[in-house]
Amino acid sequence: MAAPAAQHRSDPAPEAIRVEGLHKSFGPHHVLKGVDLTAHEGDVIAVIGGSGSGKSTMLRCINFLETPSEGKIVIAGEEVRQRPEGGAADRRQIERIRRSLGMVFQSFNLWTHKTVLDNLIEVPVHVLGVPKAEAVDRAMALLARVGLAEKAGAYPAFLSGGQQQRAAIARALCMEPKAMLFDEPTSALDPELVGEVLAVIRALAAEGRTMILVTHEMKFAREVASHVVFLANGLVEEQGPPEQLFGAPQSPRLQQFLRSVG
Amino acid sequence: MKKTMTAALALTIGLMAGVAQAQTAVKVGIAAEAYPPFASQDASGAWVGWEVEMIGAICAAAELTCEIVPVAWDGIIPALTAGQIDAIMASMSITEERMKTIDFSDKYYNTPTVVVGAKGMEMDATPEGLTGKIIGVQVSTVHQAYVEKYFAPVAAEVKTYQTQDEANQDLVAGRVDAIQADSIALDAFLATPEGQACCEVKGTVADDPAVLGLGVGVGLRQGEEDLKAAFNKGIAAVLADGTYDKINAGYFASSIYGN
Amino acid sequence: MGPLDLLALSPPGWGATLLAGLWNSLLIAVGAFSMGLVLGGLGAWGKIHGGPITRDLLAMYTTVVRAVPELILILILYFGVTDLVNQILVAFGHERIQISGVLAGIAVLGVVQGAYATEVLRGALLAVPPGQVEAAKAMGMPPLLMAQRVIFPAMLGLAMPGLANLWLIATKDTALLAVVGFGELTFATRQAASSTKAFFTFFLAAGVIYLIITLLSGWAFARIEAWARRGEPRNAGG
Amino acid sequence: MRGAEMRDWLQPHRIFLGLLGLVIVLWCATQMRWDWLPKYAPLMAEGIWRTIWLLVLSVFFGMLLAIPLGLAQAAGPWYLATPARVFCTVIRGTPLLLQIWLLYYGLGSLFPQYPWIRESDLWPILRQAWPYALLALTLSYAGYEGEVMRGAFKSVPRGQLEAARAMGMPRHKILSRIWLPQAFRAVLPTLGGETVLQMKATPLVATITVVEIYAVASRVRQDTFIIYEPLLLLALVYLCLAGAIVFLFRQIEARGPQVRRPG
Repeated sequence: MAAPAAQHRSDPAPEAIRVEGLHKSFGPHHVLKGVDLTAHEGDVIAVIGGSGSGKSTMLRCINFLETPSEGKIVIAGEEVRQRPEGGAADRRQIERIRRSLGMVFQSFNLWTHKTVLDNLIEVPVHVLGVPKAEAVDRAMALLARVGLAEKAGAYPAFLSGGQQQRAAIARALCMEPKAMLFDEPTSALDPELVGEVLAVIRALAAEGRTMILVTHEMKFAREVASHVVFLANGLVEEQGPPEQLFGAPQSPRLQQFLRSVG
Repeated sequence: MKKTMTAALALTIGLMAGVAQAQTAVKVGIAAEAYPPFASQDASGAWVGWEVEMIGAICAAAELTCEIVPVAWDGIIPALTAGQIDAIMASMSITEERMKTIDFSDKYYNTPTVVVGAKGMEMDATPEGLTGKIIGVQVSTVHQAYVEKYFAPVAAEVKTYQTQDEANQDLVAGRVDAIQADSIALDAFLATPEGQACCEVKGTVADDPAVLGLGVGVGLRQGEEDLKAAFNKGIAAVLADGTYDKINAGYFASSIYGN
Repeated sequence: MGPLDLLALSPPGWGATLLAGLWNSLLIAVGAFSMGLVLGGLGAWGKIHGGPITRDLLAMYTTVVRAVPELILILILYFGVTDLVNQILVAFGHERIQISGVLAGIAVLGVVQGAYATEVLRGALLAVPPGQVEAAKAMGMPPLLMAQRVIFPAMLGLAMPGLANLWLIATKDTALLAVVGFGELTFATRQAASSTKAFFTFFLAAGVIYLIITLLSGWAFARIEAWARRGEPRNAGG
Repeated sequence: MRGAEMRDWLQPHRIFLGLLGLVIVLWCATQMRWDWLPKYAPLMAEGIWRTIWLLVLSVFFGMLLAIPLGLAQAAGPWYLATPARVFCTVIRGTPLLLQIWLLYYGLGSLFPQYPWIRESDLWPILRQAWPYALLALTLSYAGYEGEVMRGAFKSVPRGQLEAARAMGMPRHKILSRIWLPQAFRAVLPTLGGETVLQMKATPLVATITVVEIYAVASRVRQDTFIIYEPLLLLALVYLCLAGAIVFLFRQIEARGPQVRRPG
């Protein structure tokens, strides 16, 4: 039924993230029913699908914000150890792995009691032990990159949604992550603010960062993704290069989905 | 003249005790209320009065280091049995009822019981005289027991107070018609301007040792015979060497030891 | 003597006695409030993350303590707990210990405060937006650091009004210790009033002192809340 | 459904805790001293009755006062709002025990100085303690609830009042038909808890010779020197009263028009 999960690139870039046979249930609700997904370094993977297809859950399972019910997560060749009853077995391991994955949330999740700059340097200074001056320098450079240098001292609530999301992206970058996970980064934004956030993500894609992007923005996915995954009913229904998926969708479900969002 | 004797004895006893032998200081509970002339606080917060001085003298004679601990009258026996204090010297009469729960030393004073009422109101200290009157009395005292036994059946109402001072106050305020208490305590009250203005002694009640007790003693936990012996020794000593009379003279015209 | 003479700091004025009572009141209020915060923190944590038995026991604790008058709890704990401690000590062959009035007051009111603080802190903990915690988790923050750097500051603003209320209850509940004869402000006031018969002077003076404490702490708590909520546009002014 | 709920509630540890509780109750009943109970039972019933009517009356009168206090603060001119605010602050800022003593010993000791009061028909009432207790409790409840009502009046959406005004409703009609009922509904859930707090304040009046249930228990304690039993029984009585208050307010709440909840 699904298109063959063929190796979509021939060059041997190392694996960044591999998901194998991922299942996730919430009570009686079986959301993910065995998802496989591999991201190599430099890949930009767009995950699309209808609401309730499990795409956000899949993303959140990668860094164990959700506990997989079954399945294997391998980050940069290192498998996350799990307890038999589910959940990460080694707190330190999962913390280390999370630090290598920059997560950007739909609702930004900036810490409201800290200024933008403090949001950026919080983890580098207090967890990674980076000297404060160095962390501030790096944070200011990142803020300048996302166009928020003059907002460094502001509290998040005084920023627009688009500005908050750009600050959140800068916060994730501050960790110098190996890969970025975007969980519908523009869904909570007013339409006129979507563009500024997409511009930042586009720039990150252009510099060759590994990222997995869960999104509703089909045009954007087609433009930046190197690989597109379509999830339906907790399974990978179809995947491939964007031209193929958007240009010549195979499965009826994908065809219907593209019609409904198109 | 009172200075030499009182002089914040209450405070210094505690302090000296701390220096001398901190571990074995006997905590002597007094009622945390104004009960002049036996015990009351002066403006500096120190406890003064006949009984406070007597505590000092008896403890000294008994070679005990004592520390005064004010406790609410209402909870003074529980405080003793619960071990928060080691002895009660708060004008507590020795009664059979109390002997069921605690032990007593020999008595160290004994005074008659009187009824005080509003001036210009007809009454005396008999059930007939108090018929239809509102009587105030301090809670869990021998006087409450006496009033309950003899006057309650005929009185309009018996009101009980946590402290004697409150009962006195309500007599002044006209909320009760008469109060019954220890004659000395009531004399002190009648000597105040308010007391003088409003009230007078209406008579001494008929004695009933079973209720009114056998005088005032030191209340102690049952079974602590050593402490009891020490207090008895102290009481005997102050009576013998004239200390008792000296302190007594500072407050009263004649000895209140009774017979 | 006029009212001012009665309130003078040196005898025959009772001012110093009142101030000593005030000091005791504040000592107990601060102690009880702190103890309440610790108990409340543990209680809130237990109610949210504890097992079924912990949660049921905590529910019993908060229900009973919040339904029974403080005065009765004070009497039960004041007599009962001292007695119990001593019985245990004696049973194990130790000497009786004396529990000072201040300590007993702090312990008693602390237990009462703990029950209320449990509910206040539980509410605040539940009201912390989950996204704030998730962001910290996603960045690999260890739990303790996360509690200290993210959860606690986020709770602070939410818990402040409730905590301010609790602090006021703590200061006023110290007055109940007057009933067991403990020399705090209300007790000192009553002693002064009954010794001098100047009831109005002293009760009003004590009322003014309590009111000043209330107003000062109201102001202080408003400042703290404004600071804790500095990131929220609406509450920046406090 | 009911069976399932029952099973949910009756988990093994609950059964264990229940049994443990039963053992403790049995131990208390058999090992502690309850021989005083028959003798004091009539007094205790009287005390409970007195506690209840003090509570009911002070809540009733306190609420009557709280409504104008809240209204004055929420919408009154400054010369009404300020005194109302000061009153609430003073009541909430000082211990109730102190207020009770101020009224009883302070105010009460002033009256007899005036012979005309002593000779008036009011004197037999004024010389008793319960009027002062009731007054103090009423003022206290009014102070706390005035603050609560202020919030409640403010919480009623402005638009609803404007709609009423636009339809030409007179002011007192707006208050009695629109504003007050809405404000009341808003405070009803809080009011149960506040009334439990008020109940917890009632034993303080025992310190001015009002013989309610706490005073009866104290008397037992003082007469018999039994410490814990009367206190435990007292705690039980207050627990039951608190439960009754919570239940009663739930009933009242359930009777009023309901906000439709999904499901």
